Amino acid sequence: MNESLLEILCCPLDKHDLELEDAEYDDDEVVAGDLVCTECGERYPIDDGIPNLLPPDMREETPA
Amino acid sequence: MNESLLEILCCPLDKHDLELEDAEYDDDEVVAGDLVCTECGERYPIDDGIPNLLPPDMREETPA
Amino acid sequence: MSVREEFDEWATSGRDKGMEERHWHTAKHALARMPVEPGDTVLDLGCGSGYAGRALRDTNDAGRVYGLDGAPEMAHNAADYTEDDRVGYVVGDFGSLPFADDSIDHVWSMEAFYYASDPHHTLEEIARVLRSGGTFYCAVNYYEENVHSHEWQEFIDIEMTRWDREQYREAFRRAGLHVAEQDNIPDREITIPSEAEFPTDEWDTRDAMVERYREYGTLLTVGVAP
Amino acid sequence: MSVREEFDEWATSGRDKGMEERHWHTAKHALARMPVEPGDTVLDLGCGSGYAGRALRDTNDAGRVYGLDGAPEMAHNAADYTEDDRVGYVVGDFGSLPFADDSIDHVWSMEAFYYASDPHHTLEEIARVLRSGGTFYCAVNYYEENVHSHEWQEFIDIEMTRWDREQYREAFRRAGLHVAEQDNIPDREITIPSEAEFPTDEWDTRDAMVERYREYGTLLTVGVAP
Ligand SMILES: Nc1ncnc2c1ncn2[C@@H]1O[C@H](CSCC[C@H](N)C(=O)O)[C@@H](O)[C@H]1O
Ligand SMILES: Nc1ncnc2c1ncn2[C@@H]1O[C@H](CSCC[C@H](N)C(=O)O)[C@@H](O)[C@H]1O
Repeated sequence: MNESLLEILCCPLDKHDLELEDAEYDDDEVVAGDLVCTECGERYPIDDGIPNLLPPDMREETPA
Repeated sequence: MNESLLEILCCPLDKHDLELEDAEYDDDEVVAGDLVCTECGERYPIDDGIPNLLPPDMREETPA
Repeated sequence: MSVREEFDEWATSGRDKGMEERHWHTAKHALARMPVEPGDTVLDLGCGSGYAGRALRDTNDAGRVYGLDGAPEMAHNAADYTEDDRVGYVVGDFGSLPFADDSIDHVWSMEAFYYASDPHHTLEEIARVLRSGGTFYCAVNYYEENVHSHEWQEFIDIEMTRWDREQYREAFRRAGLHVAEQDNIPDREITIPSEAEFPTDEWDTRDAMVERYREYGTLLTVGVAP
Repeated sequence: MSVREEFDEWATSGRDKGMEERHWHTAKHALARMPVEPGDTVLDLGCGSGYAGRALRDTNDAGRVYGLDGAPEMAHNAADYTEDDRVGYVVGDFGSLPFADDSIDHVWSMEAFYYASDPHHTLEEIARVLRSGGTFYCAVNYYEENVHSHEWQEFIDIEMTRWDREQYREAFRRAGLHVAEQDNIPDREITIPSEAEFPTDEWDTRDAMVERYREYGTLLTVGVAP
């Protein structure tokens, strides 16, 4: 993902801002890391460059 | 014209309400009369059942 | 020449009906998109024969339909074509609409808007009379991209506004209308003669006629009052 | 079954591309109507292969285009189909959009909206993320009037919402969106075999297939944020 996406992304649960943590880059692209809600602290993983912003209870179905 | 039209018509110049004067009816239809602005007093004629709400300076071209 | 002089003559010579027939090819598709609900009040600007308003009465059960036209003969003809007492006609000018603020649910105009002497002001007037959420369906065949329409100005003494697609969108927004869609509606019904019959009186080439009708067709811009 | 389980399987078996090809027949006409200006941010809900957003980048010079999909494999496929760094994909659910209030200029969704588990809430979410004057273009082939689509529910374990035209308009308004237009966009491109070839595996009669595609086509409802 491109970091500009952070300008409009928010936590799907409480709609607060997200912060990028543990980012790994390939050129300008963020290919791995976590998006962390500044309010509730929920962590959303970036898999293969694509942020997974499913609400946590829907994400759990995901085989790790 | 049907009198219900008066609910939404207004003076084209100052947008104030119009009042129906000297009305002649054919059943429920107003076939002649004048629509008079409650603010500026301008009179708009109803010709053959159709109100002429052109601004007066455009109406003047009309042969009487 | 005034709108009245020009178009009264069209009305008395029967051109109102000729336009209705040709414009219907594309107008009906635009009318079918309008979100007119039963009971709504619809205004048709430059109504000509008044066919558009009558169609919305029939298909969408519009509550009241009013046609405004600057040419008294147009309005009188239109009134003669219907007995429906929920349809009414008014002689008036695009420059100063005789309707109260927020009194209209939807405004329709086909092949007429560009005759407004101050189109920006007319858009403001439309935005004024529309209630919040009401739409303005503005359909024109005369516009910049339709190069085949440019010469029409030569045949008429009223100055016509020739905007392109973008200018329509910008002007709508400047008047405070949101732009909801813009589309070219092709005329798939007009008969286009076979290649052998070209040039005709009106068309040098068949390709030009195909482009005019099947590709450019009618430009529709839809605005929504905030 | 979850959206993820159902549609990840579609993505890995290539159905994302199959849908793109078929949906394009009508989607392109709806996309062409969208008033997307250069620089605008567009969101594609249930993007599948992501073709719609990429088209708006190419034709309207949209500034940023984001596709959201509940199936990670769909989003990953979509990302693989483009190198454009102004196009991005997100895994997310229609029930809780991960976008800030007023952050999106226009929302597009083709053949996806009716999978929302609470469609009214999804409309509220769309109204929330749209800036004032932004549009929601909602295109569906599965809807009440299209009787030929009703059986689709049998083939999928996710509950599908089957509204009619009026229910779409009402639901949009309930969520605070103005309804700007509603239209059936015919699919004029799909090949309909000659009479002699019916019944086919999918169609009992040619008339039914003609009605499904040429008449009902895709139902488009356009909402505008006030
Ligand atoms: N400034 C103005 N104010 C009011 N009506 C006007 C006008 N300029 C032109 N018109 C009217 O607009 C109409 C244009 S012809 C189109 C008629 C009809 N809508 C149709 O589709 O066939 C004429 O009837 C003309 O009298
Ligand atoms: N609740 C939900 N949240 C997010 N995406 C969903 C969803 N329900 C279904 N989808 C996605 O919606 C898509 C429907 S298929 C349509 C794909 C694409 N718009 C096209 O026109 O071809 C699938 O990719 C599916 O994964």
